Amino acid sequence: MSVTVGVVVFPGTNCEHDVVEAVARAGGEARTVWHADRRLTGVDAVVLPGGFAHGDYLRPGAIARFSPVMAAVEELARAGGPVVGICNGFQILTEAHLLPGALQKNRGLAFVCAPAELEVVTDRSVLTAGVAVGRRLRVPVNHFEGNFTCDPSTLAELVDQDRIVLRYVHNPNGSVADIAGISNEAGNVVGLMPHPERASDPLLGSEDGLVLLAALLASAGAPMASPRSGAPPVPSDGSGSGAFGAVAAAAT
Amino acid sequence: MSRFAALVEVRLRPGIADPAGTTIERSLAALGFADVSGVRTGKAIRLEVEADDAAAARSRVEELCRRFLTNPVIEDALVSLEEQAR
Amino acid sequence: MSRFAALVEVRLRPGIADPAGTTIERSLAALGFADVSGVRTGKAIRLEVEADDAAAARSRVEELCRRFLTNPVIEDALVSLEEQAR
Amino acid sequence: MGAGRSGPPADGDDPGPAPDVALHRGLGLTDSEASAIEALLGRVPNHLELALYAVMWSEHCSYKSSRVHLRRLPTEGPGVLVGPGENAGVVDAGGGIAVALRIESHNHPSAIEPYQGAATGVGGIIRDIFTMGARPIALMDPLRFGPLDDERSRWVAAGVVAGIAGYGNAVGVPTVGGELVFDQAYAGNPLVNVLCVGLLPVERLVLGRAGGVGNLAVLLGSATGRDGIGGVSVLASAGFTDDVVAEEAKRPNVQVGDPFEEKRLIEACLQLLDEGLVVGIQDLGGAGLACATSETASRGGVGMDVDVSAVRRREPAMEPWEVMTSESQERMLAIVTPENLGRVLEVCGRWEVAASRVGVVTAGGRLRILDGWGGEVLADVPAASLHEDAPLYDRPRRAPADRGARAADDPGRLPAPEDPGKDLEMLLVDPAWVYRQYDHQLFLNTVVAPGGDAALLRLHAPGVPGGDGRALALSADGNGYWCAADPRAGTAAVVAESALNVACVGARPVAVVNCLNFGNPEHPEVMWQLSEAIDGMAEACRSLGLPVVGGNVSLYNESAGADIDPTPVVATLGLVEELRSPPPGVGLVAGEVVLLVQAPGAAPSLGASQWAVRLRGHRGGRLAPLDLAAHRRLVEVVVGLVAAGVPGGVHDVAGGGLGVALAEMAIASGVGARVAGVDGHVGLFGEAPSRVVLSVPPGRVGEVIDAVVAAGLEAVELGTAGGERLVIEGLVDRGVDGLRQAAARVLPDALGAVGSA
Ligand SMILES: Nc1ncnc2c1ncn2[C@@H]1O[C@H](COP(=O)(O)OP(=O)(O)O)[C@@H](O)[C@H]1O
Ligand SMILES: [Mg+2]
Repeated sequence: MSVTVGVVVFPGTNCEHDVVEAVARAGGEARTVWHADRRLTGVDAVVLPGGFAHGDYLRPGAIARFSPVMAAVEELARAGGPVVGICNGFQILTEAHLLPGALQKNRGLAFVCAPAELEVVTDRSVLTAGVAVGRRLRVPVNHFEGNFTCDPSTLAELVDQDRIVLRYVHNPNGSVADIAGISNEAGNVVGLMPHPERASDPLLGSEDGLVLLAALLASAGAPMASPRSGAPPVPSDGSGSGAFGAVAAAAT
Repeated sequence: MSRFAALVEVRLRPGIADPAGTTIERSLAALGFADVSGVRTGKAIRLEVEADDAAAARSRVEELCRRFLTNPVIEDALVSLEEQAR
Repeated sequence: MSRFAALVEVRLRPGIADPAGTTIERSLAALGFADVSGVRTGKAIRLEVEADDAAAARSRVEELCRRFLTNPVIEDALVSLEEQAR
Repeated sequence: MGAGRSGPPADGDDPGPAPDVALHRGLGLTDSEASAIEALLGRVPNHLELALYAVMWSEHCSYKSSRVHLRRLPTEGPGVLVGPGENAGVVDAGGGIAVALRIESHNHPSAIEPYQGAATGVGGIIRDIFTMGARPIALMDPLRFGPLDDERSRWVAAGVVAGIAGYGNAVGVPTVGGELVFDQAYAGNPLVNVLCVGLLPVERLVLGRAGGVGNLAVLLGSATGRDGIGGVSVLASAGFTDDVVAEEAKRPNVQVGDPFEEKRLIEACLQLLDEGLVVGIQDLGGAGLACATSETASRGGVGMDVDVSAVRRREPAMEPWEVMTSESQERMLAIVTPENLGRVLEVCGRWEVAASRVGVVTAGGRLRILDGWGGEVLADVPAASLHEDAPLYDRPRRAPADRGARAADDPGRLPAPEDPGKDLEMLLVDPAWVYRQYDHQLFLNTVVAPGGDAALLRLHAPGVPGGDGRALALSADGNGYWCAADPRAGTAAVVAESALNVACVGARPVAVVNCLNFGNPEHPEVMWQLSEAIDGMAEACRSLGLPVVGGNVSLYNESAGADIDPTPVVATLGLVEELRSPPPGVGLVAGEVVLLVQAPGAAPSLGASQWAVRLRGHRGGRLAPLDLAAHRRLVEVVVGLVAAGVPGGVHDVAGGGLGVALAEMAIASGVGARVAGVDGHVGLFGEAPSRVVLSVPPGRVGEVIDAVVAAGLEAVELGTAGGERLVIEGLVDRGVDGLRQAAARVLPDALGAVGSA
C-alpha cells in the first residue's frame, strides 16, 4: 500500500515539485497541499518544503506559521504523524514552536548552495528510522539562514533526549554543535536544513537523499512502529477554507 | 481614537552572536573609523497604530512584537511611540 | 574624550518601494492587527564612538553613514546619540 | 467602457502650452526627433505625448543606433520558433518542448546601487521568459567589474553577486553559470548581464500581442510608484560623468526588486496561460505601461484605450505621464476577453496578485490615454508610431587611429617569465565563491553545475510534460581583450568558444543570444567596433549554423568620457538527445593520456591574451586566426566523443591558454599530470581558438586520433595524467593542491570581507 505525502505550498515556496518527484522516486506518492487549506485529508505524512514562503520577509517562516494549514499540521504532529520541514520548512517549524531553537543567518553572512556531508546521529526519528547511526550521506544544502541556534539548556535537552538527527561533517553555516537536523521529543517532527530531494538521482551526483525519504515513507506506512509514539497519525478534520492574507484582486 | 507612530527596534538578545555587526566592526579600522566600536545590528520597523491613548497604543505594539515582529528565542524589541497630528 | 552610544536607523528613502514592509502589512489583518498600518522596514545599528563632544560624535557617525552604512541612492539615516557614563 | 469623449486632445481647439525646447531635450529627445513627432501627429504634442515618445524612442527601447547593423545577423534556422523582436527567442528542443531564452544588461543601475540594480535585472529577464508562456528554469550572470584592488569595484562586485543571489534564489530560478571578469576597463562602468532560459510545451507558446476589439487589458502585480521614471531614457541611454548633479538626477531611477511578488506573478501567469485565459501577455520593462500597451496594440494591429486613473498607485499625486512611464518592477499586462475576466481575477486572487482592468482594445490603431472611462482624453497617438516610426541612425563609424600600431605591438616580444609557474598561479581564479551563493540546483535539473565548461540541465520543468532523457546546455562567453584588439575577429572567436564550451558537455550547439555591451555610439570608434563585432558574429554564426534568436544592445557604457572595451557577450544553447549519465566534465583521470585536439596548424598568440593583459598590462598584438570550417568539425568531433563516453575528462582551451586549461583540469579532479612539448611561455599562455584537451584511457587513444584525423583536425599527445603535481616540462612544476588553494583564495580574500550592514 502506497503512502501519501502532503507537500505544503505557501506563496513563495519553490521546492514542492522537487519533493513530489523525489518522494515518487523513493516509492511513495505525494501531492501538494495549499497553505490556505484547513484539512490534510488522505495524507499519511506532511513535508514543509524549501523555498521562500512569503518572501522570507521579516524572518523566514514568520508569516507562514500563521497560515490556516498550520493548525492541521500541528494537529497531525501532536497526534504522532510524521511532519518533516526541509530548509524553509524547518524554519517554519521553529517559528511555529513545533521544534525548538531558531535559524539565524549563516556565520559567513552569505547564501550557501553546496553539497554537504552529513552524519546520521540517531535512528529514533521518522526521517532516519532504520538508517544506521553513523552513516554518512551526501546531501546538498541551500540556505542563507541555516545557522541553528538555541540556548545551552535546549541543546542539553536535544542531546540527552537523542533528538539531534543529522550533523554536518564540515559545518557550512556556524550551526551550534554542527546540527543539520533535529526532531521533537517523540521523533515524529523533524526539521533539517539539507535538501534530501536534491540527492535523488544519479544524474544529480547523489542518491543519498532517497535513504531519508524512504525512511520517512516507511515510518508513515507503519505508524504503529513509528519511532517513539504509539499513536497513529490522525488526519485532522478542520473545516472551511479561505485564503490567508489579503486577496488584492479587484476589477475596476 | 488617535493615530500613533511607533518605531520598533528589533535587537538580537544579549549573548546571541551578531556576525553582521562583527563584520562591520572589523572593516571599520581600514576605513579610518578606528574610533567606532561595539557595533550591533538589528531591524528598525516603523508603523502606525490606531488606539484610544498612548498606553493602549503601546500595549498593542508590544503585543505585535511578541506575537510577530520578534522571535523571542533570539530577539527582543524596544518600542518608542509618538502621537500623530490628524 | 568621551564615549557616545549611537543608534542609527537606516531607512529607505521616501518613494522607494519597501516590499518587506508591504508584505508584513498585508499579513497583519489575518493576525488580528487591522489597526496597524503604514509599515516600513529598515535597519537599526547600534555603535559606540569616541569623541570630544556630542557634536563631534554626531558628525563622525553621520560620516560613517554616508560612506559605509547607507547607499544614499536609496537610503538615508537617522542618528540619535547619548553620552555614556565612563 | 472605453467609448468616451472622442477626438484628439489638441485638434486645433486646445493645443495646451507649446512644448518648449527645454522640455523635449529634458526628456532626452533631440530637436529633430521632436519635429518628427510633430509632423507625425500633425500637431504639437502635449507633455504626456512627448513623454511617451521620449521613452519609446530612447536608445534602450528603439535600438535607434544599432538596428541598421543588427539586420546583418542570421536569425533563421530549422529549430527556430521565434526569432528576435519578441520578448524572447524560442527554439524547438524536440519531444514537444521548446526553449525560450533571452539576455539583457543592467549595467547602469548596478553601478550606483549594485544589489538592487542586479536584482531588478534578474527580475526583468525572468519576466521576458514567462511572458512567452515558458516556465523560467535557469539564469546565468556574465559579470564584469573593475579591478579587485579598487575599493569601489569590490563594493560593486559583492553587491551585485548578493543581489543576484538575493533575487534569483528567492524567486526560485536557479543560477547555473555565468562569467566573472575584473579589469580596469569596467571600473567606472561595470557590466551586469543576465540570461534566463525557460521551458514550455510547444503548443503553449504565446506572443505579446493584443487582439480582438473589446478585449480588456489587465494590469497584474505591484502598484505603480515614481521609481524608475524615465529610466530608459536617462539611465540606460547616457553614460556616466563626474558630474555630481547628473548623478543625483539619476538616483530616483533605481528600483527595489520584490522577488516574492515576482514568484507569485510567475505562478499566476503560468496558470492563466495553462487555462487558456489570456489572448496575449506582455511584461512591463523599460518604459513601463507606455511600452507594454503600445507594443501589444501595435503587434496586434489594433489600438488601445488606457484609463490611467485605473492604475493602482503606490504614491499620491502621480501625474499621468509618471504613471505611464514608471518602471516599477514586477508588473505584467494581460489581454483577456471580457468573458474570462472573472476567472482571471480569481486566479490572481489565489496567488495574491493584484489585478486591475486598465485598458480596452480598440479598432483603428490609436493609443489613447484617458482620465477615467469616458473621461478626458489625455493623449492620442498612433500606437504603432511609438515603435515603427522611431528614428533610425546610421551613425558615423571610424576605425581607431592607433589600430595598426596597436596590432603591431606584439606582446610576444615581452621578456619570458622567469617562473612561468608563478604566472600560471596568478592567472587562476576559482569563481566558486560566487556561484556557491546561488541556488544552482532547483528543479533537480542541474547535471553539470557551475564550474564546468557549460551548464547541463535536464529538459524538465514543473508543468512541462515529457523531456524523456533530453537535456540542454548553456554557456555564456565574452572577451573584451580580444574584441578591443580586433572587434570582428574577437567576436567571431567568442562565438566559437561558446559553441565549443557547449560541445564539451556533449551538447550540439543550436542557437545563440547576445548582449552587445559597447561605449558611447556618438563616438565613431564605438560605432565602428559595434559594426565590426556584428559582422564577426554574423560570420561565425553562419559558419557554425547558429541562428541568433535574440539579443540586447547596451550602449553608453562609459565613464568620464572613456568607453569600455567592446564586450559582446554570446550565450549558446546546446541540446542533447539522450542523456544517460553525466558527461566526464573538466578533469583528468590518473593513468589516462592527455591529448590536445586542435585545428591544423594552430598558432597560439599572446596578443590580447590573459597573460599579456592581466599580468603585463600589455593590450596590443594580433589574435590567432580562426578557421570556422575546422572549428565546426571540431565541435562535431567533441560532441561525438563525449556522447559516446570516450574521454574521462574534457576542457576547452580558452582564456589563459593551454597552461590554464591543464591547471583547471588538475584542480577540478585533484589529479596531476606530466606533459611535454609545450613551446615556451608562448605555448603555455598563448591563446588560439579551436583547441580542446582530452583525458583519454590509453586503450582508446587510437580510436580518438582516428576520429580527429578523419575530421581534418590534429591530435597532439601531451603526456600522462596522474600524481599530485602538474609538471609541464621545462616550464611548470607545481603541486595541484597549491594551485587549487591559490585559485580558491582570490575571491574570498578580496570580496569575503566586504561587509554591509
Ligand atoms: N558570475 C558567475 N556566476 C555563476 N557561475 C559562474 C560565474 N562566473 C563563472 N562561473 C562559472 O565558472 C565556470 C568557469 O567560468 P569561465 O572561466 O568563464 O568558463 P569558460 O572559460 O569555460 O567559458 C563556468 O562553469 C561558469 O559558468
Ligand atoms: Mg570552457
